[in-house]
Amino acid sequence: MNLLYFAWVRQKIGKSEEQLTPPVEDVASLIAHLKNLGPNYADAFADLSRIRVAVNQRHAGLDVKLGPQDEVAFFPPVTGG
Amino acid sequence: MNLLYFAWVRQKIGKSEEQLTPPVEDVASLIAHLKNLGPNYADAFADLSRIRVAVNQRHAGLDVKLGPQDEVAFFPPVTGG
Amino acid sequence: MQTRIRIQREDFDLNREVADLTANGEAGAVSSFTGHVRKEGNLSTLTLEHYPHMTEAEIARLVAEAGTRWPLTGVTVVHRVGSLKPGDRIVLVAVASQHRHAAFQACEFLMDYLKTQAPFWKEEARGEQHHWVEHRNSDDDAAKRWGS
Amino acid sequence: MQTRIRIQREDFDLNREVADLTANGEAGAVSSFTGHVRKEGNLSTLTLEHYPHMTEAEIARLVAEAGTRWPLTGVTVVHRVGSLKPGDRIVLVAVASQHRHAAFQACEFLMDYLKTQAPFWKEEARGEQHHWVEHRNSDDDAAKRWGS
Repeated sequence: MNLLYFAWVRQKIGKSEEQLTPPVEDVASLIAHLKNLGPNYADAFADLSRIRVAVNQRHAGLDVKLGPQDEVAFFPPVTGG
Repeated sequence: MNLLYFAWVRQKIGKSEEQLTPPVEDVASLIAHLKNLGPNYADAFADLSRIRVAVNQRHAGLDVKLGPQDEVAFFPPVTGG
Repeated sequence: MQTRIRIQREDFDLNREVADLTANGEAGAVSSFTGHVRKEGNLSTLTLEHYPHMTEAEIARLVAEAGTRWPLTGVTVVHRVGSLKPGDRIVLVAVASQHRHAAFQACEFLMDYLKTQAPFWKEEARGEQHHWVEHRNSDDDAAKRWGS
Repeated sequence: MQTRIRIQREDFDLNREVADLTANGEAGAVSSFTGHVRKEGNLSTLTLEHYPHMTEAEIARLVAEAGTRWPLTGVTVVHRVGSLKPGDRIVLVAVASQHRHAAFQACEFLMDYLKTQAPFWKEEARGEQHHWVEHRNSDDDAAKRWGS
């Protein structure tokens, strides 16, 4: 699974990208898994109301199912334009 | 009174501007006066639904009073923009 | 509110006009409208005539009215006159505001009223034929949306 | 419908972008929106980050959606990324149509959804302080106006 982090999620976790093959089946369980990887992850995911998710480059909810080939991105609500 | 004509009103009358001191008191009576000045005027003012008026450079109705110093313009509905 | 109104034969520079509107740094949003001569059939020339002085005064009134309806930092209106070719630009209305919705609304308001109030007339040349463009009732309807 | 979407560090040329949109001569109306970095207090730099590929795909979806709602002849979206200064231009959305109302509506629709859907993030530098710009709920409300 290819994980991407943007903006302050990237800064809190301390990296922009990583490859993991966690035993998870959806976005919610991936986040639960990540929060246990260390205090930086726990901090980044402390308030899920401030986190947005994209799976394979489309906006996605917590209930979206995940497979090993998926690209999952975590980021704050967007502020472009 | 300074009279101005624009677009096809100008073309039908055959001039863009003229000075007249007609014995009229409002826009309606000025038009009645002009229609008697010749077939070119009669043609220009044949269909008043296609004529717009400005008095002293502001859009005006047929009932607007006129004085000898006024500038009165006749033209078709506008098509700018 | 900074207001610039120009009636001119020459084309305009969009970059320059928008840069002038935002030079004071107050506006984050600029809504611009440009009208263009379409390429259609045998249309060869579009000639624009106007009523000097009244045009500027009428547009100034419309811009002032927009300024009372929305919080604007600047408005620029440039309208060309004279002989234009298919593909040429006819008009620019650019509105700057801190709020993009205000900028969009005011820009559309100004275009709608420009179409019904500003004393411009267009004559088309198609081959040997010349004819004056007819005013469109749909433009009156568009302007009426904004109330009086 | 002609669609151009570019994410770039460089500034853009408004004259060029509008000329490209109207080159085929179909459109008489172009509604353009430009977003600018405001000059405020001690703001020194605005840095824009984005999610490459998803950004372009997301904007392409929004443009396609606009094309189903309004009769458009072309849409150009240019969004800058990287380090910008007060006064710099951030984004251009330009929409061409035969009908000015369609052009205005589609341009505002695209800006509203760009603000809520396209994966860009802004970080401000003020003096020694850096902070990420917060998403505004008013932008969500603006996008909701258009229905889903």
